[in-house]
Order: sequence, then structure tokens, then C-alpha cells
Amino acid sequence: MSEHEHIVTPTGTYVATFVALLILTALTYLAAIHDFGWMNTPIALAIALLKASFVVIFFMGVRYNTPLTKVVVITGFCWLFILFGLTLNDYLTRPWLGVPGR
Amino acid sequence: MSDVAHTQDSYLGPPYGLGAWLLTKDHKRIAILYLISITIFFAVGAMFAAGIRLELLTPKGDLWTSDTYNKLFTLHGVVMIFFFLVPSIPAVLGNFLLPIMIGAKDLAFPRINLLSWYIYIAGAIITLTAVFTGGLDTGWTFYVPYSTLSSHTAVTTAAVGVFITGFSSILTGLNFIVTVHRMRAPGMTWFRLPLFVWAMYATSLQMILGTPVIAITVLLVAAERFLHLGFFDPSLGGDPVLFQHLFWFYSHPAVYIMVLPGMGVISELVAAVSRKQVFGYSFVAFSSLAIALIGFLVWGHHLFVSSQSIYAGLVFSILTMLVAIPSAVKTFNWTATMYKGAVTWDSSVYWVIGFLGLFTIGGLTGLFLAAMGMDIHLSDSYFVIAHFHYIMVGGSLMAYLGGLHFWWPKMTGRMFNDTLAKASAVLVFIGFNLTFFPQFVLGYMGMPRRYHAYPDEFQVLNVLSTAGAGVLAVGYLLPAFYLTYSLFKGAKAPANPWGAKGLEWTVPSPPPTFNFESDPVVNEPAYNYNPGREVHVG
Amino acid sequence: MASSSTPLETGAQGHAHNPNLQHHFYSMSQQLEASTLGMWVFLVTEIMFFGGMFMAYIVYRITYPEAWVLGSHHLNVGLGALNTGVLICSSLTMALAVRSAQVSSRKGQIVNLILTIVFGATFLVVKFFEYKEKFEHHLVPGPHFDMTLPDAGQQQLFFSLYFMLTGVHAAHMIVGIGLMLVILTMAIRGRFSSEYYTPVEISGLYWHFVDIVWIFLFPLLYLLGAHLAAHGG
Amino acid sequence: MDLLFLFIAAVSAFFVVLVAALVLIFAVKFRRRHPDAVGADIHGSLALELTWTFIPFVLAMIMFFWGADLFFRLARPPVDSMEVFAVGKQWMWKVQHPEGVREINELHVPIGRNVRVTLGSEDVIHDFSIPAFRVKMDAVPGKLTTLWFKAEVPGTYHLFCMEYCGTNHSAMIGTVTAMPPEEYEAWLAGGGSAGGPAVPPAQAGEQLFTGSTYGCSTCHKSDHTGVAPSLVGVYGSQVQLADGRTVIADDNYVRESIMVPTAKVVKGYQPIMPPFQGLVSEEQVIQIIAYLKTLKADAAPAH
Ligand code: HEA
Ligand code: HEA
Ligand code: HEC
Ligand code: CUA
Ligand SMILES: [Cu+2]
Repeated sequence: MSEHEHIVTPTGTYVATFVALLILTALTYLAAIHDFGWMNTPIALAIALLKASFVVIFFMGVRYNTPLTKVVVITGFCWLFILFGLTLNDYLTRPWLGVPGR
Repeated sequence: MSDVAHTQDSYLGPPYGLGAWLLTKDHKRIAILYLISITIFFAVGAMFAAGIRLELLTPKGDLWTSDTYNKLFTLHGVVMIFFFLVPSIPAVLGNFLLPIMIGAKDLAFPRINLLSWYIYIAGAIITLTAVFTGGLDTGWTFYVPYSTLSSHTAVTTAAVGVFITGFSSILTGLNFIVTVHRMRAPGMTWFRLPLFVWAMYATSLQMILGTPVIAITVLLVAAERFLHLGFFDPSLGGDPVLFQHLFWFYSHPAVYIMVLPGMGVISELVAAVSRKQVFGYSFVAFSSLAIALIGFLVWGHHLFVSSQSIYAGLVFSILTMLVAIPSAVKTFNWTATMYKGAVTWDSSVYWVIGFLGLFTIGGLTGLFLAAMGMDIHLSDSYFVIAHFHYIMVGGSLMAYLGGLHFWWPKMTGRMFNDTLAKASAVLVFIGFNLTFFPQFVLGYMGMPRRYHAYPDEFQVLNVLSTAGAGVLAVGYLLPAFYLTYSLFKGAKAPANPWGAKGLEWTVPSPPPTFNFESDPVVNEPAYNYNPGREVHVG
Repeated sequence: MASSSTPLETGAQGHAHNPNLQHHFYSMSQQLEASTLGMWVFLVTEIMFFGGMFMAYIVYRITYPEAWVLGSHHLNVGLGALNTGVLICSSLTMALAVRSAQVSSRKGQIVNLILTIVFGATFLVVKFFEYKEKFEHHLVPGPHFDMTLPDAGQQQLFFSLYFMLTGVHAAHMIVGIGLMLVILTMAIRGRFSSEYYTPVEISGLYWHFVDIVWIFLFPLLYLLGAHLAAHGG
Repeated sequence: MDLLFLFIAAVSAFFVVLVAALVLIFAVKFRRRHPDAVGADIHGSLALELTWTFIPFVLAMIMFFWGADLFFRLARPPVDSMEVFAVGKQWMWKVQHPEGVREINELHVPIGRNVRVTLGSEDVIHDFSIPAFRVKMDAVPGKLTTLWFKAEVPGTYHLFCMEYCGTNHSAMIGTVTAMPPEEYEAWLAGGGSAGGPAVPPAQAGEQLFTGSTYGCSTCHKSDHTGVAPSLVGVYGSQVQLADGRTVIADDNYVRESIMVPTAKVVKGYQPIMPPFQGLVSEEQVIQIIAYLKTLKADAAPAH
């Protein structure tokens, strides 16, 4: 693949990613045993999302991939949110109707 | 171009044996494998339809028991949708044509292509096992909790069958997407792609994004039934409506999976019969993508009377209205394409006209259902049945048959009897309207679907409908005869019998194993019937 | 649209002779790009596949927050965390295996692939003991579920989703290990080098994806209302 | 609704005829006159594209607003409706009138009066549909749903179960009889067609609530002295929940509070109420709700 200059990630990057993931896992746990009220879940998800992005960007090498790959990844998440969003659009608005006369 | 000396054998040539076919990696041979299998399934589904129509001749449920009737319409729906219409155009015509149309030697992943056929067959066999080990009586929609807690039929087996078949569709979609992105011939830019390819691309997007959800959903149903896990069980606090969301998240896009390929075929046919550039190429191309996208946002229109929140209903209703617009754009563009064309009166144009008429009716009646207040009355009535048969049978199936005839000479190297083909198209058109138009009226009068027996006043229209099905049957049986006949006795087809444009018409009929004698290079837009000036489309 | 890379720019130059080039591709780079794109598209379908279950999870968690916390307390956070670590290790070795292929180090590939498989197997063993524990405590939904628990019905919903999510995830691990065994044999035979390492690369993508799923499963299943437990709730 | 139907039908007919006519005219007028003829070199027209995007868009929006308006009117029963309860089970409808009269697969209603039907289901999904009145609603197990209608013309009409529910789905049919109010009163007084003791649902609910089987009132006292909130005036009010949300106490909230009390815990109370899932039947839930509705804040009952 000489003409295609496929970049080889240095081992150091991988190890750094690995360490970061472990630290974030510990952080997930620490965040969970603290009471942040309703914020607990968003925090947990934010950390998970961060971890996932590390894996996607470094381990899976999206960094060096074609723009198309990035579009594909983003599409995947968008569709997931279509599924979540429009379904919740039902569940979260159900109580709005109330009872007759109110 | 077609007269170059053959340096390769046609794909139909040696090696012949069964093994050479069953282990082939050639997209054209796989297309033929699919053609044979889905034809069988169409016949199976049609026999179920005959069973339904015969029962409905009389108001009393006298031909079958109600359990049998329930199995009939369920299996009719399951077979026709999952095993016939979803794979029909993509897996047969798409498989055969897509690589040739873009100037590739094969799909990106030939082995996966073959695998997807085997998966399809495996799913089909499992589902057929269900038919013989208790049947299936849930309706093709598998609604819980009936399917999980109440039905005594082989729901688990059937669910696993549908689950498996889903992967066949996913793999086909995946293959097409990668092929369109990565395998185009030099000079085949996105805006030179035939519109059929655009339609297949949009369809594939829906297949890969939607199908996994139905797969997991039926798996949940199977697990709830078989392993006694609980996902939707109301006695545990589960919500049956959640199932409906998950089901329709796929199954609404699935209806576009079923119609977009048909639209693609019609775009090709309209151009070829008029010998003219498709009017508004980029609008037709992008409307396919628009349908693919918006099509994912409207599934809740199947839940208007399901106790879904009425506010959610609002959102879904307005989006449904929006998704009708790209279809309208397409319809008008096809019509405009014929303006000042050089329109042939070969059989192809019969299918095109049939499609346009029936699809328009089917689509417009969708609007009745999308208008929420109206749907309250029409939902789950025969109006819905008529709506979707108009689109799926009048639209997609008509387009499939049209495409099959149009490319038959290319696929088999033989010409069929054009007069009989016209007769078949006319019979299908008449029979179809006779069968399904009365159902609109029935639905408006309030006749519920999935009814084995019905009140007397609906009988006249039902008899009409059954009679129509008889005519329709003749219309469908006819091609089976003259197409088979053509295989043996038909005249040899030239490379381009219709004088049409497109890479597939530059190669011999039937095409050689690697499609092209030499690597094709494209330097003109699609449908360039008036060569001479490079055009911008719009 | 990524019309950028016209598939043919590389044309039929020297490497058309690479024995790994399939006949219908023009060049190795076209082949590699097609395969990776294929795998990414497949992973998108996987996202949607798990998405259906996550949807059910979200809906019921909103509806029955209490039961979800109660259910979560029955899970073994220690084992869950251990498995998270194990999977992260396996992801590292996987990434290194791909790298070894890229730099044509056969030994590196073999060592790292074996490690990946070992970590994967460890994960499954731990999972097995977790499942076993659930069986013993009558936490498997169905007729044997411990109905004396508060909110027994809704907790069954939780455990159904727990088993389904982790079960499907475990099934993916098993497939992944199978895949790795195949890749390992190919690596031992010296099939991969900087010239050709597509199979290693795309199996790696799959493996990492399975890891990502777990990254979400861990907090969503094991750590709900952990702060309540920590304060003796 | 029938007006809307006519409107869409007219629009549809117009477009079907338009498309069909154009296609046929073009196909004939521009038929191929020479085997090698090709069509004119026309590629498209932005103006036309915009026109035929815009016109259908406007028409579709009219349909949407019209349909949505109708739907909202049908989804929200007027306050003064008479309340009938119907529970679907494989394969029949059990109907109960506010005065307690019961019927099966039949529904008698007075004309000129808004009738609200509250629907429950004991097993699978059914659908209560009266095509002549253009109404239909699923009866979903695990929740309560409603629909309403007003009969104008005396007569008998079809009642269908319109959601597939198994073997005898097509036999889950009945009749709706609309009769002048006086006849209806007489019919009620005669104990309906089924006969049997006529205990009004609200009264039955009261017995359930205060009786010893479930013992609701041992905890729920009307004077706020119990371990549980007083349920006087709760129905239809805003309830503060322990997790900070507020919800309106509608049918489904009350139903859920009985079946799965921990799903939504009232602020200031411990989640000690036992779940009644599997103990209290759908019909009894409906009766309890009917009773709770009578507990208005101003007129606290005696017990
Ligand atoms: C190929 C299949 C297919 C296709 C393409 C469609 C297309 C559409 N469908 Fe259909 N539908 C089904 C198959 C399909 N449907 C099936 C199988 C069911 C029932 C499933 C079951 O319950 O078993 C169903 C059910 C169904 C329902 C639910 C009914 C119910 O159960 O209560 C609704 C409601 O909104 C609906 C609406 C629409 C609309 C608005 C379109 C639109 O996309 C149509 C767009 C097309 C046009 C509008 C025609 C062309 C336009 C013009 C000529 C210009 C004029 C246009 C305007 C003025 C806007 N469909
Ligand atoms: C691709 C999809 C597809 C196709 C091609 C068809 C084709 C046909 N369908 Fe189907 N249909 C569905 C998809 C499809 N259908 C779906 C999804 C449902 C919903 C299922 C559910 O509710 O779960 C349904 C439901 C359905 C019903 C409603 C059943 C009910 O709700 O009770 C009816 C009733 O008339 C019907 C009729 C027909 C007819 C007459 C044909 C014709 O086109 C078929 C023509 C073929 C023949 C008629 C058979 C061959 C002829 C003979 C063997 C000769 C003898 C026959 C006679 C004299 C009649 N279909
Ligand atoms: C052991 C005592 C107890 C019994 C018995 C009991 N409840 Fe409750 N109930 C409670 C408590 C405590 C609450 C408040 C906390 C909560 O919402 O769970 C409550 C809440 C409610 C609510 C929600 C009230 C509001 O203000 O929103 C309703 C409705 C209700 N109960 C109905 C019933 C019915 C009907 C019965 C009998 C079938 C019943 N309860 C039996 C203790 C009880
Ligand atoms: Cu009850 Cu259909
Ligand atoms: Cu739909």
C-alpha cells in the first residue's frame, strides 16, 4: 500500500488510549456512587460516549479514514436518535392529554 | 459494440452443473437463483390469497375454520412481504443489473452475495417449517401480546425465520451500498448513474438502517414466548405499544423498500419507452433519497388508534404528508418525460401506464389514512387493504413484471411474445381494479380486515373482488407460460432489442461472465438519447 | 457524497499481481476500501440492532425508575467492572495486532491475537459466573422468578433486558472469538503483511465495536442508583 | 369527517385523472412514428418542479390540519358526556352503564347525548369500533383508553372488534342501539337486556375501596390521617411526585398507581403501597376510578 500511505499509528498512541479508557472506567464508577441527583445518568452517558469516541477514533482508526467512513459512523448514531427521539415523542407526551374538562 | 467477437462465454454457458450454480459467485447467476426462489414464494403467497378470496365469497365462514382463515392471511402477508416483495426487485433485477449499470465486473462482495441467498433460503425453510408445525396466526404484524401470550401457533419458529431472512436483506443492502460507492467505472459519476441505481441505493440505505430493528424485535418476541422473558407483557407492566413502535420503525421504511425499486424500474422504463432523458433527473434522484430519509420518520401513522399519544400522532401525521411530496414529484416527472417523447407501444409501456395509474391511486389513498381524523374511521378496515395492495401489487409488482419483461432478453438472451405480454398487462390491470377497488368502498362502509365472516350487506362487493382475483390470476399465470416458452423457443435477443440507453445494453445478451469484454469507460450522462451536447441537469 | 475517491485513480498498475486481489477489483486499495466500508456499514446495522433493545430499556427505565434501581442492585458491580477492564485490554491487543500486520510483524500478530482471544474468553467465563449467580438467586424472569421481591413484575422487565442485552453481546463475543481464531490461523500461515492485512483490520473493527457496546452496558445496567447503595439504601 | 373524505377524494380524483389523462395523451400523441425516432432533447424545468412540489405540499397541509383538527376533537371527550365502560376479552365486549346496567356485545345509548366509552382489555389488544359513528379505538391491555360519539338517528348499528385478536376476532361483533332518551330511560329501568342486579360502577368501586378485600381505605383516609395520601379530589388534579415531576392524575395514572404503585410515588409518602397487579381486575379498576371521580374536594363523603 505504498502509494496509499496508510498511516501506521504508533504503539504509544494505543497505550495512551488504553490508559485513558481505564481511567475513564474508574471515573464512571466514582461518578456513579456520588449523588448528582438527576445528573447521574447524563454524566455516566457522557463518560461512556467519551470512551466510545476514543475507541472509534484511535483504536478503530477513524482518524485516518476517508470522510465517507465518518459519514457512515455519524449516520449510524443519527438513526439511533431518530428511533429514540420519535418513540419518546410518544412516551413523553402521553400525560399531556389530561382528563376531560381540565 | 455488440458484435465484437466473443472472447468470454455468456454467464449462462459452462460450467453448467448444479454445483456450479449453487456455489456461484456471479451476481447474474445469483440473481437467477433469487428469481426462481421468489417466483416459488409468489406462487405460495398467491395460493394463500386464493384461499382468502374464496372464503370471502360468502358472508358466513363456511370454507375454512376461522383458525385456518387466520393462518391464511397471516402467511399470505408474511410470505408476500418478507419472501417475495422485499427481495423481488432488489435481489433479482438489482443483483443482475446494478453492477453492469455502473460498469463493474461484480458486486463488491460476491461471496456475501451468495451467502445472502443462502440465508434467505434458510429463513424461508424455517418459516415453512412453522407453516407445517402449527402454522402462524398472528397477522404479518406479529402484534403482542397476542403473539407472545395468546397464540397457539408456531410463532417462535416463524419469528426466527423472519429474523434470519432479515440478514439476507441487510447483506444485500450492504453489498449494494459499497458497490455503488466503490465500484463505479471510470467516468461514472454520481449524476451519470441510471436512476435505477439511485433507487437501489436509497433502498439499500433503508435496508441496512431499518432491518436490524425488526430483527431484534422479532427476536424479543421469540424470547418472550420461548424463554419466558418479559418485554411487552402487560402483566409485568410492559407496554404492547412499544412493540408497535419497534415493529413499524422497520415496517414503514419497508414499504418504501418495496416501492422504491419499483420506482427505479419505472424511471428506466419511462426513459426507454419514450427514448428521452428522464425529466428532472436530479429531482427524481434526490426524491429517492428524500423518501429514504423521511420514510424513517413517519412510522407512527400506523399507531393513530393504538393509544399512542395524540401529540406524537400530530408529528407523525405531518411528516407522513411530507413524505408524499417526493412521490408526487416523481410521478409528475415521469409523466413529463413522455411529453414530446417517441413513445413505443411495446408491452413495456403497458406496464408503465399500469404502474402510474395504480400507484397514484394507492399513494393518494395513503393520504386519507395519513389525515388522522380520517384514519380513525378507516384504520384496520378494507380501505387499508386496498391502499396497500394498490401500491404493492398495482405499483411494485407491476413494476417488477415490467422490469422483468424489459430485461428478460438481456437476462436470458431470448425474446418473448410481445402480444401475450400486452394481454397479460391488460388483464392484470383490469383484474386488479376489479379486485381491489371494491375494497375501498367496503372499507369506507366499515368492513374490518382479518374477518373470516362478515355481515351480509358486504357480500356483493366481496363477490366482485373475488371475481377480480380470478382475472388477476390469469394475468399472472400468462407470463409464467410465455416466458418459460421463450426460454426454449424464443428468438435470440440482440444486445439492445429496445434501442435503449445504458451500459447493460452495450454488452451481449446474455452478458458474459465478467460482464464486459474490456473495462468500460463512461463519458456521457444517463439516457443520452440526443448525443452531441454535454448537459447540466435540473 | 463522498464522490472524492474515484475508484480507478490507481488503475491497473503493478500490484494487480497481488494474489490476494480478487478479479473484480481494479486495485488493492480499491479492495481494501471496499472491505472497510463494508464493515463500517455493517457496524451501523449493529448499532440499530442493539438500538432496538436500548429503546425498550429507555422506555421502561423512564416508566419504572424504582424497579430499575432495585434490579441494578442485584448485579455484581465488581464483576462488571472487571469485565470492562478485560475488554479494554482486549481492544488494546487487537489494535496492536492490526498494527503488527501493518508493519509486517508476524510474531506481533500472533502474540496479540492470542492475547485478544484469551481476554475475550476471560470475559465470557466471568459472564458465565454472573449468569450462574442470577440463576441461583432466582433472578431469571419467568416462572422461577423470585416473586417476593418488591416490584417483582417490573424487575422482571429489567432482568429480561439485562439477559437479552448481555446475552446478545456475549453472542457477539463468541462470534468475535471465532473470527479471531480464523485470523490467527491465517496469521500463523503468514498471510498478512503491510501489503495485505484487510481481514485483520476489519475483524478488528468488529471487535472494537463489541467493546463499545459493553462500554455503554456497564453504566446503564450495573451502576444505576449506585450512590443509593453506597449510602446504605 | 365525511366532508374531509370528500375533499381528499376530490383531490385524489383530480390527480388520478390528471396523471392518467396526461400519460395517455402523451403516449398516444407522441407515439413512436419511426423505429429509430428519439424523443426531444428536454431535460427538465425548475419552474415546473417547484410548481409540482408546492401545490401538493399545500394540499397535503390542508389535509393534515383538517385531519388533525378532527382527530383532536375525537380524542377529547366533552365534559358532559355520559360514561360507559367496556372491557374487551377474547372474544366479547362487556359493557357497563353508569347506572350499573350490564350488557354483552351490545350497547344501548340515547340519541343526542355525548357518550364516552372507557376501554380496557383483559387479554390481548382489541379495538372498539362503530363505523357508522366513525369512531374506533384500541383496547390495550395494561392501560385504559377512551373514545366518544354522539348518536343522532335512532337505529341499530354495527359494533366491530377491529384489531385482530385471535380465533374468533370476526365473531367479536355486536350492535349499538341508539334510542330516543325516554326509551333509553325505560330500557335502563327495565334492567337493560341482560337483566341482573344493577350496581352502578362508582358504587361498586366504593365497596371495593372501603371493603376488606383490598383494604384501600385502611391506608387512604379522607382526612389525611392515614399513612397514604387522601384520594379526595385527586382525580384530574396535578400530583407532585417524589422525584420532582408533576403529573395529571388521569385514568392511566390512577390505574398505574393501583397496579404498580412504585412507578410514580407521591411526594412526601413512602412507597409502601402493595401492588395490586393480578389481584384487581380491569373491570374493578374501572369501578374504583369511577368511584374516585365522585370524590370531589368540596364534598367529602361521610366515611
Ligand atoms: C409499498 C408499500 C407502501 C407504500 C409505498 C405506501 C405509501 C404510503 N402509505 Fe401506506 N401502507 C402500506 C404500504 C405502503 N404504503 C401497508 C402494507 C400498510 C398496512 C400495514 C398493515 O397494517 O398491515 C399501509 C398502511 C398505511 C397507513 C396506516 C393505516 C392504518 O393502519 O390505519 C397509513 C397512514 O398514514 C399509510 C399512508 C401512506 C402514505 C401517505 C403513503 C405515501 O408514501 C404515498 C405517496 C404517493 C402519492 C401521494 C401518490 C402520487 C402523488 C401525486 C399523484 C400527486 C398528488 C399528491 C398530493 C396532492 C399530495 N399507509
Ligand atoms: C406483496 C404483497 C402482496 C401481494 C402480491 C398480494 C396479493 C394479493 N392479495 Fe394480499 N395481502 C398482503 C400483501 C400482498 N397481497 C398483506 C401484507 C396482507 C395483510 C396480511 C395481514 O393482515 O396480516 C394482505 C391481505 C390480503 C387480504 C385481506 C385479508 C384479511 O384481512 O382478511 C386480501 C383479501 O382480499 C388479499 C388479497 C390478495 C389478492 C387477491 C392478491 C392477488 O394479487 C393475488 C393473485 C393471485 C391469485 C388470485 C392466486 C392464483 C390463482 C389461482 C390459484 C386460481 C384460482 C383463484 C380464484 C378463482 C380466486 N390480501
Ligand atoms: C399499605 C397501605 C396502602 C394500601 C392498602 C393502599 N394504598 Fe394506595 N397508596 C399508599 C401510599 C403510601 C401511597 C402514596 C405513595 C405512592 O404513590 O406510592 C398511595 C398512593 C395511591 C394513589 C395515588 C394517590 C395520589 O395522590 O396520586 C392511588 C390512586 C391509590 N394509592 C389507590 C389505592 C387503591 C385503589 C387501593 C386499594 C385497592 C390502595 N391504594 C391501597 C398506601 C396504600
Ligand atoms: Cu377482539 Cu378482534
Ligand atoms: Cu406506513
